[in-house]
Amino acid sequence: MEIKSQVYKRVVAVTVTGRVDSGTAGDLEKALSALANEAHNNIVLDLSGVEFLSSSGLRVLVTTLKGVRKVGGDVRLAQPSQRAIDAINLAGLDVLFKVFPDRESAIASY
Amino acid sequence: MEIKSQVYKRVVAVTVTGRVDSGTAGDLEKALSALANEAHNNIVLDLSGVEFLSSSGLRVLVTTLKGVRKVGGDVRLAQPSQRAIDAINLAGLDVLFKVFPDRESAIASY
Amino acid sequence: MPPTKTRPRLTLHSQSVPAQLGQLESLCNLVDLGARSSGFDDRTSYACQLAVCEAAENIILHGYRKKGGDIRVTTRSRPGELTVDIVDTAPPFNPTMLPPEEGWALTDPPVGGRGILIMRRVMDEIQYRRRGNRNILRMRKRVRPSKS
Amino acid sequence: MPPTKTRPRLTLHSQSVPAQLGQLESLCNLVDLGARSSGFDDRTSYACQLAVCEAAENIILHGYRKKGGDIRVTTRSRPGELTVDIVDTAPPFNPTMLPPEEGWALTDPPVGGRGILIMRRVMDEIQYRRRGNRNILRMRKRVRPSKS
Ligand SMILES: Nc1ncnc2c1ncn2[C@@H]1O[C@H](COP(=O)(O)OP(=O)(O)O)[C@@H](O)[C@H]1O
Ligand SMILES: Nc1ncnc2c1ncn2[C@@H]1O[C@H](COP(=O)(O)OP(=O)(O)O)[C@@H](O)[C@H]1O
Repeated sequence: MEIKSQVYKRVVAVTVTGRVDSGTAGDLEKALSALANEAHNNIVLDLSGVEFLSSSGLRVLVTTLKGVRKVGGDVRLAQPSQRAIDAINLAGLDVLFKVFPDRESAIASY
Repeated sequence: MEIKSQVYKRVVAVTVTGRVDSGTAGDLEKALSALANEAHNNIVLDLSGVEFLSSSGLRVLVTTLKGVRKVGGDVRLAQPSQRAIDAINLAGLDVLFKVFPDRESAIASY
Repeated sequence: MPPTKTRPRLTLHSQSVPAQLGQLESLCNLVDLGARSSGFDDRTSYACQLAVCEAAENIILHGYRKKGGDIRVTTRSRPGELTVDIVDTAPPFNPTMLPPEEGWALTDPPVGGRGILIMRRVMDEIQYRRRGNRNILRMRKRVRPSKS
Repeated sequence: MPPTKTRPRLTLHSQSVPAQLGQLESLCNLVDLGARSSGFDDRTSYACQLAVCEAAENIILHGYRKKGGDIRVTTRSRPGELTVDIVDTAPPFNPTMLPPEEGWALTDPPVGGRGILIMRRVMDEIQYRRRGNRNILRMRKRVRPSKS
Protein backbone atom coordinates (compact mmCIF):
# COMPACT_ATOMS: atom_id res chain seq x y z
CA MET A 1 0.00 0.00 0.00
CA GLU A 2 1.15 3.51 -0.80
CA ILE A 3 -0.33 6.73 0.54
CA LYS A 4 0.25 10.15 -0.97
CA SER A 5 -1.46 13.32 0.07
CA GLN A 6 -1.79 16.68 -1.54
CA VAL A 7 -2.84 19.46 0.80
CA TYR A 8 -4.85 22.31 -0.70
CA LYS A 9 -6.43 25.33 0.90
CA ARG A 10 -9.74 23.77 1.80
CA VAL A 11 -9.30 20.16 0.78
CA VAL A 12 -6.74 17.43 1.14
CA ALA A 13 -6.55 14.78 -1.58
CA VAL A 14 -5.23 11.45 -0.35
CA THR A 15 -4.24 8.85 -2.92
CA VAL A 16 -4.26 5.27 -1.69
CA THR A 17 -2.86 2.57 -3.92
CA GLY A 18 -2.32 -1.16 -3.60
CA ARG A 19 -3.62 -3.49 -0.96
CA VAL A 20 -5.53 -2.21 2.05
CA ASP A 21 -6.06 -5.04 4.52
CA SER A 22 -5.43 -5.54 8.22
CA GLY A 23 -1.71 -5.69 7.51
CA THR A 24 -1.69 -2.16 6.09
CA ALA A 25 -4.84 -0.45 7.38
CA GLY A 26 -2.94 0.80 10.44
CA ASP A 27 -0.70 2.96 8.26
CA LEU A 28 -3.72 4.41 6.50
CA GLU A 29 -5.31 5.18 9.84
CA LYS A 30 -2.14 6.95 11.01
CA ALA A 31 -1.92 9.02 7.83
CA LEU A 32 -5.57 10.06 7.94
CA SER A 33 -5.62 10.88 11.62
CA ALA A 34 -2.46 12.97 11.19
CA LEU A 35 -4.31 15.03 8.59
CA ALA A 36 -7.31 15.37 10.88
CA ASN A 37 -5.01 16.58 13.65
CA GLU A 38 -3.82 19.32 11.31
CA ALA A 39 -7.45 20.30 10.77
CA HIS A 40 -7.65 18.96 7.22
CA ASN A 41 -11.23 17.80 7.49
CA ASN A 42 -12.39 17.98 3.89
CA ILE A 43 -10.90 14.78 2.59
CA VAL A 44 -10.90 13.42 -0.94
CA LEU A 45 -9.80 9.80 -1.12
CA ASP A 46 -8.51 8.85 -4.53
CA LEU A 47 -9.09 5.09 -4.57
CA SER A 48 -8.35 4.57 -8.25
CA GLY A 49 -5.32 2.42 -7.48
CA VAL A 50 -6.81 0.27 -4.73
CA GLU A 51 -6.36 -3.43 -5.53
CA PHE A 52 -7.82 -4.91 -2.38
CA LEU A 53 -9.93 -3.34 0.37
CA SER A 54 -10.88 -5.48 3.33
CA SER A 55 -13.11 -4.65 6.28
CA SER A 56 -10.05 -3.35 8.15
CA GLY A 57 -9.61 -0.71 5.49
CA LEU A 58 -13.32 0.05 5.52
CA ARG A 59 -13.13 0.45 9.28
CA VAL A 60 -10.51 3.17 8.82
CA LEU A 61 -12.69 4.94 6.24
CA VAL A 62 -15.70 4.92 8.56
CA THR A 63 -13.67 5.98 11.61
CA THR A 64 -12.19 8.86 9.64
CA LEU A 65 -15.60 9.84 8.30
CA LYS A 66 -17.09 9.94 11.79
CA GLY A 67 -14.17 11.99 13.06
CA VAL A 68 -14.23 14.68 10.39
CA ARG A 69 -18.02 14.87 10.31
CA LYS A 70 -17.95 16.08 13.91
CA VAL A 71 -16.12 19.20 12.76
CA GLY A 72 -18.16 19.71 9.60
CA GLY A 73 -15.84 17.79 7.30
CA ASP A 74 -16.44 14.83 5.02
CA VAL A 75 -14.71 11.94 3.29
CA ARG A 76 -15.51 11.81 -0.44
CA LEU A 77 -14.29 9.21 -2.86
CA ALA A 78 -12.68 9.94 -6.21
CA GLN A 79 -12.58 7.48 -9.10
CA PRO A 80 -12.66 4.35 -6.91
CA SER A 81 -11.46 1.16 -8.59
CA GLN A 82 -14.07 -1.53 -9.25
CA ARG A 83 -12.50 -3.53 -6.42
CA ALA A 84 -12.83 -0.67 -3.96
CA ILE A 85 -16.45 -0.17 -5.03
CA ASP A 86 -17.23 -3.89 -4.68
CA ALA A 87 -15.82 -4.00 -1.15
CA ILE A 88 -17.71 -0.89 -0.08
CA ASN A 89 -20.95 -2.19 -1.55
CA LEU A 90 -20.57 -5.69 -0.08
CA ALA A 91 -20.04 -4.09 3.31
CA GLY A 92 -23.23 -2.06 2.81
CA LEU A 93 -21.29 1.19 3.27
CA ASP A 94 -22.01 2.73 -0.13
CA VAL A 95 -24.72 4.89 1.43
CA LEU A 96 -22.08 6.68 3.50
CA PHE A 97 -19.74 8.01 0.85
CA LYS A 98 -20.24 10.43 -1.99
CA VAL A 99 -18.45 9.06 -5.03
CA PHE A 100 -17.07 11.21 -7.86
CA PRO A 101 -15.83 10.08 -11.26
CA ASP A 102 -12.59 12.05 -10.98
CA ARG A 103 -10.39 13.87 -8.47
CA GLU A 104 -11.29 17.25 -9.88
CA SER A 105 -15.04 16.97 -9.29
CA ALA A 106 -14.47 15.46 -5.84
CA ILE A 107 -12.21 18.34 -4.86
CA ALA A 108 -14.54 20.92 -6.37
CA SER A 109 -17.51 19.44 -4.49
CA TYR A 110 -16.30 20.98 -1.23
CA MET B 1 -11.21 27.56 -30.95
CA GLU B 2 -13.27 25.36 -28.69
CA ILE B 3 -14.68 26.29 -25.28
CA LYS B 4 -15.91 23.82 -22.70
CA SER B 5 -16.94 24.65 -19.18
CA GLN B 6 -17.50 22.57 -16.12
CA VAL B 7 -19.49 24.26 -13.39
CA TYR B 8 -18.72 23.21 -9.83
CA LYS B 9 -20.08 24.49 -6.54
CA ARG B 10 -17.61 27.29 -6.01
CA VAL B 11 -15.55 27.23 -9.18
CA VAL B 12 -16.09 27.01 -12.89
CA ALA B 13 -13.38 25.39 -15.00
CA VAL B 14 -13.27 26.67 -18.57
CA THR B 15 -11.20 24.77 -21.10
CA VAL B 16 -10.09 26.77 -24.11
CA THR B 17 -8.42 24.99 -26.99
CA GLY B 18 -7.10 26.01 -30.37
CA ARG B 19 -6.54 29.48 -31.71
CA VAL B 20 -7.59 32.55 -29.76
CA ASP B 21 -7.19 35.64 -31.92
CA SER B 22 -9.41 38.53 -32.94
CA GLY B 23 -11.42 36.15 -35.12
CA THR B 24 -12.41 34.00 -32.15
CA ALA B 25 -11.90 36.14 -29.04
CA GLY B 26 -15.48 37.39 -29.27
CA ASP B 27 -16.84 33.91 -28.64
CA LEU B 28 -14.59 33.53 -25.63
CA GLU B 29 -15.77 36.87 -24.29
CA LYS B 30 -19.39 35.80 -24.71
CA ALA B 31 -18.82 32.50 -22.93
CA LEU B 32 -16.98 34.08 -20.04
CA SER B 33 -19.41 36.93 -19.54
CA ALA B 34 -22.30 34.46 -19.60
CA LEU B 35 -20.64 32.63 -16.71
CA ALA B 36 -20.11 35.92 -14.86
CA ASN B 37 -23.78 36.75 -15.34
CA GLU B 38 -24.63 33.48 -13.64
CA ALA B 39 -22.42 34.55 -10.73
CA HIS B 40 -19.64 32.07 -11.49
CA ASN B 41 -16.84 34.36 -10.44
CA ASN B 42 -14.15 31.92 -9.42
CA ILE B 43 -12.82 30.97 -12.81
CA VAL B 44 -10.18 28.43 -13.70
CA LEU B 45 -9.00 28.74 -17.29
CA ASP B 46 -7.47 25.55 -18.59
CA LEU B 47 -5.19 26.83 -21.34
CA SER B 48 -3.37 23.55 -21.94
CA GLY B 49 -4.73 23.29 -25.48
CA VAL B 50 -4.20 26.89 -26.58
CA GLU B 51 -2.23 27.02 -29.82
CA PHE B 52 -2.26 30.75 -30.40
CA LEU B 53 -3.17 33.62 -28.09
CA SER B 54 -3.13 37.13 -29.49
CA SER B 55 -3.71 40.42 -27.73
CA SER B 56 -7.43 40.12 -28.52
CA GLY B 57 -7.57 37.00 -26.44
CA LEU B 58 -5.51 38.61 -23.71
CA ARG B 59 -7.92 41.52 -23.72
CA VAL B 60 -10.75 39.10 -22.94
CA LEU B 61 -8.75 37.58 -20.12
CA VAL B 62 -8.04 40.95 -18.56
CA THR B 63 -11.61 42.21 -19.03
CA THR B 64 -12.94 39.06 -17.38
CA LEU B 65 -10.43 39.35 -14.57
CA LYS B 66 -11.41 42.94 -13.84
CA GLY B 67 -15.08 42.01 -13.88
CA VAL B 68 -14.91 39.09 -11.49
CA ARG B 69 -12.45 40.82 -9.18
CA LYS B 70 -15.08 43.44 -8.44
CA VAL B 71 -17.22 40.74 -6.85
CA GLY B 72 -14.38 38.99 -5.08
CA GLY B 73 -13.67 36.47 -7.83
CA ASP B 74 -10.53 35.70 -9.78
CA VAL B 75 -9.27 34.19 -13.04
CA ARG B 76 -6.60 31.55 -12.46
CA LEU B 77 -4.76 29.65 -15.13
CA ALA B 78 -4.32 25.90 -15.22
CA GLN B 79 -1.53 24.12 -17.11
CA PRO B 80 -1.16 26.83 -19.77
CA SER B 81 0.58 25.71 -22.97
CA GLN B 82 4.01 27.19 -23.67
CA ARG B 83 2.39 29.32 -26.37
CA ALA B 84 -0.18 30.73 -23.98
CA ILE B 85 2.58 31.47 -21.44
CA ASP B 86 4.74 33.16 -24.08
CA ALA B 87 1.89 35.43 -25.20
CA ILE B 88 0.99 36.38 -21.62
CA ASN B 89 4.63 37.10 -20.77
CA LEU B 90 5.29 39.10 -23.95
CA ALA B 91 2.25 41.20 -23.17
CA GLY B 92 3.61 41.79 -19.66
CA LEU B 93 0.46 40.33 -18.12
CA ASP B 94 2.07 37.47 -16.25
CA VAL B 95 1.92 39.49 -13.04
CA LEU B 96 -1.89 39.42 -13.19
CA PHE B 97 -2.61 35.73 -13.26
CA LYS B 98 -1.91 32.95 -10.81
CA VAL B 99 -0.71 29.94 -12.76
CA PHE B 100 -1.13 26.34 -11.59
CA PRO B 101 0.52 23.24 -13.00
CA ASP B 102 -2.76 21.32 -13.23
CA ARG B 103 -6.52 21.84 -13.13
CA GLU B 104 -6.81 20.17 -9.78
CA SER B 105 -4.54 22.58 -7.94
CA ALA B 106 -6.09 25.59 -9.69
CA ILE B 107 -9.57 24.49 -8.67
CA ALA B 108 -8.46 23.68 -5.14
CA SER B 109 -6.81 27.11 -4.81
CA TYR B 110 -10.21 28.77 -4.41
CA MET C 1 -29.90 -45.48 -22.82
CA PRO C 2 -29.30 -42.72 -20.19
CA PRO C 3 -26.41 -40.35 -20.94
CA THR C 4 -23.16 -41.25 -19.24
CA LYS C 5 -22.72 -39.14 -16.13
CA THR C 6 -19.14 -37.84 -15.95
CA ARG C 7 -18.12 -36.23 -12.69
CA PRO C 8 -16.80 -32.73 -13.34
CA ARG C 9 -13.08 -32.32 -12.98
CA LEU C 10 -11.99 -31.43 -9.42
CA THR C 11 -8.96 -29.23 -8.75
CA LEU C 12 -7.45 -28.83 -5.28
CA HIS C 13 -5.23 -26.12 -3.86
CA SER C 14 -4.14 -26.09 -0.24
CA GLN C 15 -1.80 -24.03 1.89
CA SER C 16 -1.05 -23.76 5.59
CA VAL C 17 0.31 -20.47 6.91
CA PRO C 18 1.18 -19.10 10.36
CA ALA C 19 -1.62 -16.92 11.74
CA GLN C 20 -0.10 -13.57 10.87
CA LEU C 21 -1.67 -10.61 9.09
CA GLY C 22 1.23 -10.54 6.66
CA GLN C 23 0.07 -13.94 5.36
CA LEU C 24 -3.34 -12.73 4.18
CA GLU C 25 -2.11 -11.78 0.74
CA SER C 26 -0.68 -15.25 0.25
CA LEU C 27 -4.05 -16.79 1.19
CA CYS C 28 -5.75 -14.45 -1.28
CA ASN C 29 -3.46 -15.70 -4.01
CA LEU C 30 -4.44 -19.27 -3.17
CA VAL C 31 -8.14 -18.40 -3.34
CA ASP C 32 -7.53 -16.67 -6.65
CA LEU C 33 -5.96 -19.87 -7.99
CA GLY C 34 -8.98 -21.84 -6.85
CA ALA C 35 -11.43 -19.32 -8.29
CA ARG C 36 -9.65 -19.40 -11.64
CA SER C 37 -9.75 -23.20 -11.59
CA SER C 38 -13.53 -22.89 -11.19
CA GLY C 39 -13.61 -20.59 -14.21
CA PHE C 40 -14.59 -17.51 -12.20
CA ASP C 41 -13.88 -14.06 -13.62
CA ASP C 42 -11.63 -11.52 -11.92
CA ARG C 43 -14.47 -9.81 -10.10
CA THR C 44 -15.93 -13.01 -8.68
CA SER C 45 -12.48 -14.20 -7.68
CA TYR C 46 -11.93 -10.90 -5.88
CA ALA C 47 -15.19 -11.30 -3.96
CA CYS C 48 -14.12 -14.80 -2.87
CA GLN C 49 -10.72 -13.48 -1.82
CA LEU C 50 -12.42 -10.79 0.23
CA ALA C 51 -14.65 -13.33 2.00
CA VAL C 52 -11.82 -15.73 2.83
CA CYS C 53 -9.56 -12.86 3.85
CA GLU C 54 -12.22 -11.66 6.30
CA ALA C 55 -12.51 -15.12 7.84
CA ALA C 56 -8.75 -15.52 8.13
CA GLU C 57 -8.36 -12.04 9.57
CA ASN C 58 -10.92 -12.87 12.25
CA ILE C 59 -9.11 -16.09 13.12
CA ILE C 60 -5.85 -14.18 13.53
CA LEU C 61 -7.29 -11.25 15.48
CA HIS C 62 -10.18 -12.77 17.45
CA GLY C 63 -9.31 -16.50 17.43
CA TYR C 64 -5.60 -16.90 18.08
CA ARG C 65 -5.21 -13.30 19.24
CA LYS C 66 -1.57 -12.84 20.21
CA LYS C 67 -1.02 -16.59 20.56
CA GLY C 68 0.45 -18.37 17.58
CA GLY C 69 -1.14 -21.04 15.43
CA ASP C 70 -1.72 -22.07 11.86
CA ILE C 71 -4.44 -21.52 9.30
CA ARG C 72 -4.98 -24.00 6.53
CA VAL C 73 -6.94 -22.96 3.49
CA THR C 74 -8.03 -25.59 0.98
CA THR C 75 -9.89 -24.83 -2.22
CA ARG C 76 -11.90 -27.36 -4.23
CA SER C 77 -12.72 -26.20 -7.71
CA ARG C 78 -15.28 -27.60 -10.08
CA PRO C 79 -16.50 -25.69 -13.13
CA GLY C 80 -18.70 -22.90 -11.77
CA GLU C 81 -18.27 -23.92 -8.14
CA LEU C 82 -15.64 -23.13 -5.55
CA THR C 83 -15.52 -24.62 -2.07
CA VAL C 84 -13.08 -23.19 0.46
CA ASP C 85 -12.26 -24.79 3.80
CA ILE C 86 -10.61 -22.62 6.41
CA VAL C 87 -9.24 -24.62 9.33
CA ASP C 88 -7.73 -23.34 12.56
CA THR C 89 -7.08 -24.60 16.11
CA ALA C 90 -8.13 -21.45 17.96
CA PRO C 91 -10.98 -21.55 20.54
CA PRO C 92 -14.34 -22.59 19.10
CA PHE C 93 -16.18 -19.91 17.19
CA ASN C 94 -19.13 -20.34 14.89
CA PRO C 95 -19.60 -17.29 12.67
CA THR C 96 -22.80 -18.72 11.17
CA MET C 97 -24.49 -18.29 14.57
CA LEU C 98 -24.06 -14.52 14.59
CA PRO C 99 -27.42 -12.73 14.32
CA PRO C 100 -28.00 -10.85 11.07
CA GLU C 101 -26.95 -7.24 11.08
CA GLU C 102 -29.26 -4.75 12.72
CA GLY C 103 -30.13 -1.56 10.88
CA TRP C 104 -28.10 1.52 11.64
CA ALA C 105 -28.54 5.24 11.27
CA LEU C 106 -26.68 7.09 8.53
CA THR C 107 -25.57 9.52 11.21
CA ASP C 108 -23.98 6.75 13.27
CA PRO C 109 -22.54 4.12 10.94
CA PRO C 110 -20.98 0.98 12.41
CA VAL C 111 -17.20 1.05 12.62
CA GLY C 112 -16.72 -2.72 12.64
CA GLY C 113 -18.67 -5.89 12.08
CA ARG C 114 -18.28 -5.77 8.31
CA GLY C 115 -16.30 -8.97 7.94
CA ILE C 116 -18.98 -11.59 8.53
CA LEU C 117 -21.45 -9.49 6.54
CA ILE C 118 -19.10 -9.58 3.56
CA MET C 119 -18.65 -13.37 3.85
CA ARG C 120 -22.42 -13.89 3.90
CA ARG C 121 -23.03 -11.58 0.96
CA VAL C 122 -20.34 -13.13 -1.20
CA MET C 123 -20.88 -16.80 -0.47
CA ASP C 124 -23.82 -19.01 -1.34
CA GLU C 125 -23.26 -21.32 1.63
CA ILE C 126 -21.33 -21.10 4.88
CA GLN C 127 -21.03 -24.13 7.19
CA TYR C 128 -19.23 -24.39 10.50
CA ARG C 129 -18.04 -27.60 12.18
CA ARG C 130 -15.92 -28.19 15.25
CA ARG C 131 -13.82 -31.39 14.95
CA GLY C 132 -11.55 -32.11 17.91
CA ASN C 133 -9.57 -28.94 18.49
CA ARG C 134 -10.29 -27.65 15.01
CA ASN C 135 -12.68 -25.01 13.67
CA ILE C 136 -13.66 -25.93 10.12
CA LEU C 137 -15.35 -23.19 8.17
CA ARG C 138 -16.61 -24.25 4.73
CA MET C 139 -17.72 -21.61 2.22
CA ARG C 140 -19.16 -22.27 -1.18
CA LYS C 141 -19.57 -19.98 -4.16
CA ARG C 142 -21.44 -20.93 -7.30
CA VAL C 143 -21.57 -19.10 -10.60
CA ARG C 144 -23.98 -19.98 -13.37
CA PRO C 145 -22.09 -20.56 -16.57
CA SER C 146 -22.60 -17.49 -18.74
CA LYS C 147 -24.16 -18.15 -22.13
CA SER C 148 -21.26 -17.54 -24.46
CA MET D 1 44.09 35.94 -49.09
CA PRO D 2 40.77 36.99 -47.48
CA PRO D 3 38.11 34.27 -47.29
CA THR D 4 35.60 34.32 -50.10
CA LYS D 5 32.45 36.06 -48.91
CA THR D 6 29.39 34.09 -49.99
CA ARG D 7 26.05 35.79 -49.54
CA PRO D 8 23.76 33.59 -47.44
CA ARG D 9 20.89 31.98 -49.28
CA LEU D 10 17.75 34.16 -49.37
CA THR D 11 14.26 32.65 -49.32
CA LEU D 12 11.12 34.66 -50.07
CA HIS D 13 7.50 34.01 -49.20
CA SER D 14 4.75 36.47 -50.02
CA GLN D 15 0.99 36.56 -49.79
CA SER D 16 -1.70 39.17 -50.22
CA VAL D 17 -4.99 38.72 -48.37
CA PRO D 18 -8.18 40.76 -47.94
CA ALA D 19 -8.19 42.70 -44.68
CA GLN D 20 -10.39 40.30 -42.74
CA LEU D 21 -9.87 38.79 -39.29
CA GLY D 22 -10.45 35.33 -40.73
CA GLN D 23 -7.25 35.76 -42.78
CA LEU D 24 -4.98 36.11 -39.77
CA GLU D 25 -4.35 32.39 -39.48
CA SER D 26 -3.27 32.25 -43.11
CA LEU D 27 -0.79 35.08 -42.51
CA CYS D 28 0.52 33.24 -39.47
CA ASN D 29 1.17 30.19 -41.63
CA LEU D 30 3.14 32.34 -44.05
CA VAL D 31 5.25 33.76 -41.24
CA ASP D 32 5.81 30.25 -39.93
CA LEU D 33 7.13 29.25 -43.38
CA GLY D 34 9.49 32.21 -43.35
CA ALA D 35 10.64 31.53 -39.79
CA ARG D 36 11.36 27.89 -40.65
CA SER D 37 13.31 29.03 -43.71
CA SER D 38 15.43 31.12 -41.35
CA GLY D 39 16.03 28.03 -39.23
CA PHE D 40 13.99 29.34 -36.27
CA ASP D 41 12.60 26.89 -33.75
CA ASP D 42 8.89 26.52 -33.06
CA ARG D 43 8.89 28.94 -30.16
CA THR D 44 10.67 31.70 -32.06
CA SER D 45 8.42 31.18 -35.05
CA TYR D 46 5.41 31.49 -32.77
CA ALA D 47 6.71 34.78 -31.37
CA CYS D 48 7.15 36.14 -34.93
CA GLN D 49 3.65 34.97 -35.85
CA LEU D 50 2.27 36.77 -32.80
CA ALA D 51 4.03 40.02 -33.72
CA VAL D 52 2.91 39.96 -37.36
CA CYS D 53 -0.60 38.94 -36.35
CA GLU D 54 -0.79 41.93 -34.00
CA ALA D 55 0.28 44.30 -36.78
CA ALA D 56 -2.19 42.82 -39.26
CA GLU D 57 -4.98 42.85 -36.70
CA ASN D 58 -4.35 46.56 -36.10
CA ILE D 59 -4.42 47.28 -39.82
CA ILE D 60 -7.77 45.51 -40.14
CA LEU D 61 -9.37 47.02 -37.02
CA HIS D 62 -7.79 50.47 -36.78
CA GLY D 63 -6.48 51.04 -40.32
CA TYR D 64 -9.09 49.89 -42.80
CA ARG D 65 -11.82 49.68 -40.14
CA LYS D 66 -14.99 48.59 -41.86
CA LYS D 67 -13.67 49.60 -45.31
CA GLY D 68 -12.09 46.92 -47.42
CA GLY D 69 -8.50 46.64 -48.55
CA ASP D 70 -5.61 44.25 -48.83
CA ILE D 71 -2.66 43.31 -46.70
CA ARG D 72 0.49 41.94 -48.24
CA VAL D 73 2.96 40.10 -46.10
CA THR D 74 6.39 39.25 -47.47
CA THR D 75 9.03 37.31 -45.59
CA ARG D 76 12.73 37.30 -46.39
CA SER D 77 14.63 34.51 -44.76
CA ARG D 78 18.35 34.16 -44.29
CA PRO D 79 19.88 31.70 -41.85
CA GLY D 80 19.21 33.17 -38.38
CA GLU D 81 17.42 36.24 -39.72
CA LEU D 82 13.83 36.89 -40.72
CA THR D 83 12.56 40.12 -42.25
CA VAL D 84 8.82 40.64 -42.61
CA ASP D 85 7.22 43.45 -44.60
CA ILE D 86 3.59 44.22 -43.92
CA VAL D 87 2.07 46.50 -46.52
CA ASP D 88 -1.37 48.11 -46.54
CA THR D 89 -3.14 51.07 -48.16
CA ALA D 90 -5.06 52.26 -45.11
CA PRO D 91 -4.58 55.79 -43.71
CA PRO D 92 -1.01 56.55 -42.60
CA PHE D 93 -0.08 55.14 -39.21
CA ASN D 94 3.38 54.79 -37.74
CA PRO D 95 3.39 52.35 -34.82
CA THR D 96 7.06 53.03 -34.10
CA MET D 97 6.10 56.56 -32.98
CA LEU D 98 3.91 55.33 -30.16
CA PRO D 99 5.38 56.28 -26.76
CA PRO D 100 6.62 53.36 -24.68
CA GLU D 101 4.08 51.89 -22.32
CA GLU D 102 3.47 53.68 -19.07
CA GLY D 103 3.49 51.71 -15.83
CA TRP D 104 0.18 50.51 -14.51
CA ALA D 105 -1.17 49.40 -11.16
CA LEU D 106 -1.82 45.71 -10.56
CA THR D 107 -5.26 46.72 -9.35
CA ASP D 108 -6.06 48.41 -12.65
CA PRO D 109 -4.42 46.51 -15.49
CA PRO D 110 -4.72 47.83 -19.05
CA VAL D 111 -7.37 46.13 -21.14
CA GLY D 112 -5.81 46.96 -24.52
CA GLY D 113 -2.60 48.28 -25.96
CA ARG D 114 -0.83 44.92 -25.85
CA GLY D 115 -0.33 44.53 -29.59
CA ILE D 116 2.42 47.04 -30.25
CA LEU D 117 4.10 46.03 -27.00
CA ILE D 118 4.24 42.44 -28.21
CA MET D 119 5.70 43.50 -31.59
CA ARG D 120 8.42 45.50 -29.87
CA ARG D 121 9.31 42.75 -27.44
CA VAL D 122 9.50 40.07 -30.11
CA MET D 123 11.31 41.93 -32.87
CA ASP D 124 14.85 43.25 -32.96
CA GLU D 125 14.00 46.06 -35.37
CA ILE D 126 10.78 47.75 -36.49
CA GLN D 127 10.83 50.35 -39.29
CA TYR D 128 7.94 52.29 -40.73
CA ARG D 129 7.82 53.99 -44.13
CA ARG D 130 5.00 55.65 -46.02
CA ARG D 131 5.38 55.25 -49.85
CA GLY D 132 2.58 56.76 -51.90
CA ASN D 133 -0.63 55.42 -50.45
CA ARG D 134 1.14 52.53 -48.75
CA ASN D 135 2.12 51.87 -45.16
CA ILE D 136 5.20 49.66 -45.12
CA LEU D 137 6.04 48.12 -41.80
CA ARG D 138 9.30 46.18 -41.71
CA MET D 139 10.12 43.94 -38.79
CA ARG D 140 13.30 42.00 -38.29
CA LYS D 141 14.08 39.10 -36.00
CA ARG D 142 17.55 37.66 -35.51
CA VAL D 143 18.53 34.50 -33.73
CA ARG D 144 22.13 33.60 -32.92
CA PRO D 145 22.94 30.18 -34.26
CA SER D 146 22.94 27.80 -31.28
CA LYS D 147 26.23 26.00 -30.70
CA SER D 148 25.39 22.50 -31.72
N1 LIG E 1 -12.57 -16.48 14.60
C1 LIG E 1 -13.19 -15.77 15.56
N2 LIG E 1 -12.98 -16.06 16.88
C2 LIG E 1 -13.59 -15.36 17.83
N3 LIG E 1 -14.43 -14.37 17.61
C3 LIG E 1 -14.69 -14.00 16.33
C4 LIG E 1 -14.09 -14.68 15.25
N4 LIG E 1 -14.56 -14.14 14.11
C5 LIG E 1 -15.40 -13.16 14.46
N5 LIG E 1 -15.48 -13.06 15.80
C6 LIG E 1 -16.33 -12.12 16.56
O1 LIG E 1 -17.36 -11.66 15.67
C7 LIG E 1 -17.32 -10.24 15.57
C8 LIG E 1 -17.74 -9.78 14.18
O2 LIG E 1 -16.74 -10.08 13.24
P1 LIG E 1 -16.64 -9.27 11.90
O3 LIG E 1 -17.97 -9.19 11.27
O4 LIG E 1 -15.54 -9.85 11.07
O5 LIG E 1 -16.25 -7.80 12.31
P2 LIG E 1 -14.95 -7.23 13.04
O6 LIG E 1 -13.88 -8.25 12.93
O7 LIG E 1 -14.66 -5.99 12.28
O8 LIG E 1 -15.40 -6.94 14.46
C9 LIG E 1 -15.92 -9.87 15.95
O9 LIG E 1 -15.85 -8.57 16.47
C10 LIG E 1 -15.56 -10.91 17.00
O10 LIG E 1 -16.03 -10.52 18.27
N1 LIG F 1 -2.75 50.33 -38.29
C1 LIG F 1 -3.25 51.24 -37.42
N2 LIG F 1 -3.97 52.29 -37.87
C2 LIG F 1 -4.45 53.18 -37.00
N3 LIG F 1 -4.27 53.12 -35.67
C3 LIG F 1 -3.56 52.11 -35.16
C4 LIG F 1 -3.01 51.12 -36.01
N4 LIG F 1 -2.35 50.25 -35.23
C5 LIG F 1 -2.48 50.66 -33.96
N5 LIG F 1 -3.21 51.80 -33.91
C6 LIG F 1 -3.51 52.56 -32.69
O1 LIG F 1 -2.58 52.22 -31.68
C7 LIG F 1 -3.25 51.72 -30.52
C8 LIG F 1 -2.42 50.66 -29.82
O2 LIG F 1 -2.41 49.48 -30.59
P1 LIG F 1 -2.14 48.10 -29.91
O3 LIG F 1 -0.93 48.20 -29.04
O4 LIG F 1 -2.11 47.04 -30.96
O5 LIG F 1 -3.35 47.85 -28.93
P2 LIG F 1 -4.90 47.68 -29.25
O6 LIG F 1 -5.04 47.35 -30.68
O7 LIG F 1 -5.27 46.55 -28.35
O8 LIG F 1 -5.54 48.96 -28.83
C9 LIG F 1 -4.59 51.25 -31.02
O9 LIG F 1 -5.56 51.31 -30.02
C10 LIG F 1 -4.90 52.23 -32.16
O10 LIG F 1 -5.45 53.41 -31.62
